Amino acid sequence: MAERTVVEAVNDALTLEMARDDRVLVFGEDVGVTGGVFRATEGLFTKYGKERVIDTPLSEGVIAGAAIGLAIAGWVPVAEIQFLGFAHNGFNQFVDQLARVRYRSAGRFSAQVTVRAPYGGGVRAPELHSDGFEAHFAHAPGLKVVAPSTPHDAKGLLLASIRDPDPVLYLEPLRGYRQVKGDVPDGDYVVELGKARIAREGTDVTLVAWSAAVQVALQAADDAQAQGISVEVIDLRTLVPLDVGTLTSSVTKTGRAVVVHEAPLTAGFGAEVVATIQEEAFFSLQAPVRRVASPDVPYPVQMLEEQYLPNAERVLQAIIATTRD
Amino acid sequence: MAERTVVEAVNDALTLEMARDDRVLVFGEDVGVTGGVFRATEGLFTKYGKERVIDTPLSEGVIAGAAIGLAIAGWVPVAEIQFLGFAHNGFNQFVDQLARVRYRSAGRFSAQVTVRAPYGGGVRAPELHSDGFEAHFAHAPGLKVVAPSTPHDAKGLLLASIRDPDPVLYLEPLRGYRQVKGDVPDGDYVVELGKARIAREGTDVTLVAWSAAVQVALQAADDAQAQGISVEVIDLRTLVPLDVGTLTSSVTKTGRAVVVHEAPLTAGFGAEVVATIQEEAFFSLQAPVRRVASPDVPYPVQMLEEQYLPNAERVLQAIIATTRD
Amino acid sequence: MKEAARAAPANLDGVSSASMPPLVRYLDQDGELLEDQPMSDEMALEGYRVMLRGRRFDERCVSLQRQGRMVTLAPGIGQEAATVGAAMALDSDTDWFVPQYRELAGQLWHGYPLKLAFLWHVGHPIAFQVPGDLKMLPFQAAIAGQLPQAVGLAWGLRLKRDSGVVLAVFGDGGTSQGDFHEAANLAGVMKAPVIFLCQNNGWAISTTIEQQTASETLAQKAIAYGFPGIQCDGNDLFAVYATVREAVARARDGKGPTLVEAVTYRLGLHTTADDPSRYEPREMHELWVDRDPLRRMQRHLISREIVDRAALDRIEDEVKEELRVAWDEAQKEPAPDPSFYFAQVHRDTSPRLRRDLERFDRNRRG
Amino acid sequence: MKEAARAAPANLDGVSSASMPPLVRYLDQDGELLEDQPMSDEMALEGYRVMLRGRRFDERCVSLQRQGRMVTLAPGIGQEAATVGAAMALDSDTDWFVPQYRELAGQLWHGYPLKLAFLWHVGHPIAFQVPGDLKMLPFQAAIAGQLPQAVGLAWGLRLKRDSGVVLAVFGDGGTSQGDFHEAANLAGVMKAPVIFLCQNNGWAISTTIEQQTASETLAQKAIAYGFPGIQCDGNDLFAVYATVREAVARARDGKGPTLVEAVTYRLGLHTTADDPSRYEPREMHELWVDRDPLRRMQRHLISREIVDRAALDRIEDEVKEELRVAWDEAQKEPAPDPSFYFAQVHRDTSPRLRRDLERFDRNRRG
Ligand SMILES: Cc1ncc(C[n+]2csc(CCOP(=O)(O)OP(=O)(O)O)c2C)c(N)n1
Ligand SMILES: Cc1ncc(C[n+]2csc(CCOP(=O)(O)OP(=O)(O)O)c2C)c(N)n1
Ligand SMILES: [Mg+2]
Ligand SMILES: [Mg+2]
Repeated sequence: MAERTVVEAVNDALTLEMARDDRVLVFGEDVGVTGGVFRATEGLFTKYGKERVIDTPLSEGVIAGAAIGLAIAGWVPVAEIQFLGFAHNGFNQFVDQLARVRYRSAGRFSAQVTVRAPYGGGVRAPELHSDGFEAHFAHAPGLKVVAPSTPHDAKGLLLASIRDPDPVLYLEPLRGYRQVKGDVPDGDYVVELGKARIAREGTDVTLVAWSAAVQVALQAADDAQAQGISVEVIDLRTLVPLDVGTLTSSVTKTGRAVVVHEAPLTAGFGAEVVATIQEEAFFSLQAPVRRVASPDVPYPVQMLEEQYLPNAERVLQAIIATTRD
Repeated sequence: MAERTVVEAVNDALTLEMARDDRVLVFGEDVGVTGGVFRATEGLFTKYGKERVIDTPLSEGVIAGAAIGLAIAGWVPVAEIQFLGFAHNGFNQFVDQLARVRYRSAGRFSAQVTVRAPYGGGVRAPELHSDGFEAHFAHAPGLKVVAPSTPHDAKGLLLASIRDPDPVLYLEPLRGYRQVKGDVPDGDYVVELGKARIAREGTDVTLVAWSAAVQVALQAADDAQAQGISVEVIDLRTLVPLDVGTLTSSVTKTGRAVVVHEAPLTAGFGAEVVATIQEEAFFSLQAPVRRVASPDVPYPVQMLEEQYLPNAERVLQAIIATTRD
Repeated sequence: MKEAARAAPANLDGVSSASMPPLVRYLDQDGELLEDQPMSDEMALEGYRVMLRGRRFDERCVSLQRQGRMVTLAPGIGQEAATVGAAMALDSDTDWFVPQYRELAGQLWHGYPLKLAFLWHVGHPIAFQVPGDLKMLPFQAAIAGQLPQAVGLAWGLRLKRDSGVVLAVFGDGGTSQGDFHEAANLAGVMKAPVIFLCQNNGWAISTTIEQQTASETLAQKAIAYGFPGIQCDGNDLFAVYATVREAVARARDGKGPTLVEAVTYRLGLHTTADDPSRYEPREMHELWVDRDPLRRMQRHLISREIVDRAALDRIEDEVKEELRVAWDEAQKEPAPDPSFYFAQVHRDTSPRLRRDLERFDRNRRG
Repeated sequence: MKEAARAAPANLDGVSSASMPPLVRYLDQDGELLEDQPMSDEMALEGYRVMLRGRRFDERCVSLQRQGRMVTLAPGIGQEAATVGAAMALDSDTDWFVPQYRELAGQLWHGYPLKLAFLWHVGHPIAFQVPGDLKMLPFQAAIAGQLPQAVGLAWGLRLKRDSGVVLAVFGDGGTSQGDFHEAANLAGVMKAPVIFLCQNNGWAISTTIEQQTASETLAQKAIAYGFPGIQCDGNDLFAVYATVREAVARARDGKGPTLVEAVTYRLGLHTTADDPSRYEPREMHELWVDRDPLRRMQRHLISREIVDRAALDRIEDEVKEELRVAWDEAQKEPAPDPSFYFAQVHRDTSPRLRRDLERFDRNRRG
């Protein structure tokens, strides 16, 4: 057990799994000698060599597409997309091909592929580098979408993702990469896909978040506590498949819910969470489920970034409002 | 006034607008001499010539991307994507570029661009040709998304889309292309973007649909009527911006709602509709808003197609269930 | 960087150009052999038989489609030499065939069964389940979508020190897609053992090759990726075979990819939903009818006395019978159950899908 | 289709190849002129001044960034000749400059103001609002994302019988993207008046050109699109200028696009978030320090007696002063209001956005 950052936990999982399973290949833009622009793949090139740790040409589509072929050849690809926003450049390979290998081949082939991508804002990156469009990938049957918020889960979920027989998009919280620290067991462990985590127990309001927004949610929960409101924070950890049970039992208990995410409001993944909650726990609900999200504006340049992203204050306002309904 | 199909109405609008505004260019795969694989652009090449009606190379990305440049040069591009599913191939040009021209240039440039795309299933097309991922484009700030269901609206909304100063993705219901007929005024008229239509009035349940699913909804409403349930059918017509007012007043009246769409359930646009309804009309709601959608399975090949798509029977079941809650 | 001084040329037209080998051709239009036959007579005859099988299959399916018994389909009529010739250059024990949707004849050579081919065209999902351990990916509807996968597969084989190579087939229209470019570029860098077989059939639906690209040949596009490109007469079984054979040898040798442009022509419809009379010049069609690869092979087989007319007729009958049997069998295949597909989204069905599947089952029961 | 018979070559290695013009170069590394100077002395001096302005700007910004006063930025140090030389070949009244993010020096020549350049690097949105009627698109962070737009713009100008041409700048890494391919292919078909200026600076972050593509030169990629490709010494202002001038003439003449590969080197960091010492061989860096385009120009200006050392020093001082003034002004620019951006999603703000904007305003007020 050691204290680690999220990016260290990712590196830990990759190092471990490459040693354990020599079918694992790591590739993407700048993952080799330089160890990735965020150092997530640091040390792998030296340890596992140029056949297993490969710098690719600058093309997100072929990174995702080639992963399919590599998997069919018997490898276990763990590809990196440098920033999630650029996965749009190969979106067809993700949604129409990678997600459907098993389905399109009616079961003959499958794609044990993990695509890792850091995402989200708050790190003063240039335009398009901060985009958080997880919802685009959540609406792609066949693709699992995982989005841890803590170092512990980052490692355990990455190991689970790599070992999952089907394709997983594994999202890393850019804002939490070095900021969020926590205890990470040294050895091998997995965190099961499709299981949410109660990040904080509470009784009055359920607050749902994932990835970097979990920290914002926890902060808001603290602030609410100070005002006498007990908030239960659910860290979804996996968006697809969604842990409907955990959501339902929490909302059944609290009767109120708020969902927070960084992506723009309209058709964001928060809508799915809201729709699901009201489907499953309608008669427990005392108030509408509120969404705290970014406005329907593209991610702005740096000087406007702070005002754009949901912050603890906005979440707190939503929590208070929901208790007053 | 003449009775027309949806595809004829589209053709009518294009013919009219190319005559009215000589900045309008029509381009895409096979839109020229052959008049489009569905004949939506039939006759335009002969009338307006090879400079204004252009067959492009087989590339969805450059169709969307070049449209931006053409607009900046002063033209009014009306591009065709042969089947919406293939817009994934140039998804970055849609979401990251086309949608953001005004925003990225902080107001210096804008993109008066319309991209037309037939979409949806039920016509026994090969894989990927029937995909209905409107939600991917609805989650792209800057892009408007229009999805008419009737010939009348198809013409009026297309004219409004072409004249809108900002980019519009205009979705054409493949299933309704030739099946749905209706009166279409001969001359010029627009149907305002962002306004839903009450396709049928009712008092017990609000049924929300768009594009080809509107026909399914109307059928189900008929069937419900036979069982004594009065259903109000809302044809959204425009997904983005969403007509929140019409949704809210209908649900305030009925207290119950069902949303139906062809796309897979998870993170489909139905989730946004549900989230919005419960945000705006929670205290009027007597029952959870139900979604009738395709399962989280890629669009299947032809022999499984019928069982996949939501049909009137499934919608009726949902209507009945919602009245029993 | 070349170190010599050099002023900018006063006129850039044509300053750079492709130096390309001439079009490979063994048979002239009349089936006269111009070079040594690159395969045995038996093999030539067997190739002919599979070409014929593909042709008659497509004809049969177009007619069944017209009767409403099949879904929209894309016949490969006129392109049989291109796809069969290429498939013949593979070793089906080690090598992979990665199709688009218009190379069924070649796939038949590689081992794809006729019965499944029929089931494909009635929209049965089992057709996508490449059977047994046949080294083939499923049909692909997204133009060029299969190419990144083919390159990944080839790269993966090379990494495993597997001797297999990959044949990836696509059309002239496919060269305009980013997927083609990105795949070819990666293949060059990785020296992936892949043969890109571009069937230049003159059309992408109604779009001509001149509207598709300003490149004089499609083969020369390989220059952008640092590997060889070569054109062959796609209506000449021997030319395609001999060219692809060299490309296969090169790939197996660790020297990387080759782009082979098979110059052919779509003698049939784009698909059964298409009406070429709207855009195809009559003369062009007729010109290519004269170049029919099947007729060319027949003339060759006869003139070389590999077979006589009676034998050709016998082969016709045999193929007809095979098709009859396969179609009969295909019709006996039970309709797919929806659960077939629900079960194949993930290995472990998600709770939401299980719920949907139960609803389906309930609906079905009553 | 060439009609001659021809057997498949026994060995495909190198059967097809690019025939490319030699690298264009006017100045040797010591600033010795090898060809006639392709521009007046005044223009040469002015070009030098703008190169210097770009260099000193970047140096200043890297240092401000280190002090935490700027956001992550990508300096163009070492590449000033490539971008300024290309910009000099344009007529800024009619021609468009379409940047990626590493060609500020060229943009300064074209008319982009220094003050906005500073504001760009503090993350102010106004920097993306290309001022007045300056013919320039905004900076682009998505690699090659601007190229389809540049081609559409060029196509649009041609259709309007406008005499303007478009210079689209991108990097070696950009050639691997589908967007580059699809844009170049369309440009070829449409004979769009566009010059693709590829700054081959040896690196895409840490990725070498050999890892990027197996193509021997990037210029030869033009062969895939049916238009000329040519390499020039990107550290030689005259070579870039003369080459792009020909490409501009060709485009203006209705003959279509040209791909110009400017062979240069990134002497600085990829961005201020990058640490080249992790991957860049020391010797390689030193080799290119010797080829510094700025020093080469200084030597030329002195040796040709266009200016003396004192004049060069004076220019240094002038540039320093310009930068000081511009930075002062930039700092005076008010911070942007969030409404600035809300208002620019659509011309007519949607109800949902109006609601969000009101919330923002409320939050701000109290
Ligand atoms: C990415 C994509 N865009 C558009 C289509 C629609 N479409 C189907 S076939 C076709 C033409 C393909 O032409 P080509 O690549 O030459 O192959 P061919 O049909 O001639 O064999 C088009 C545009 C598609 N299937 N995929
Ligand atoms: C589509 C896309 N993918 C990935 C990135 C991340 N990224 C930023 S710069 C860069 C390297 C670009 O190299 P090159 O095109 O040679 O331009 P240079 O930076 O050398 O000027 C990468 C991979 C991006 N900005 N866009
Ligand atoms: Mg073709
Ligand atoms: Mg570079």
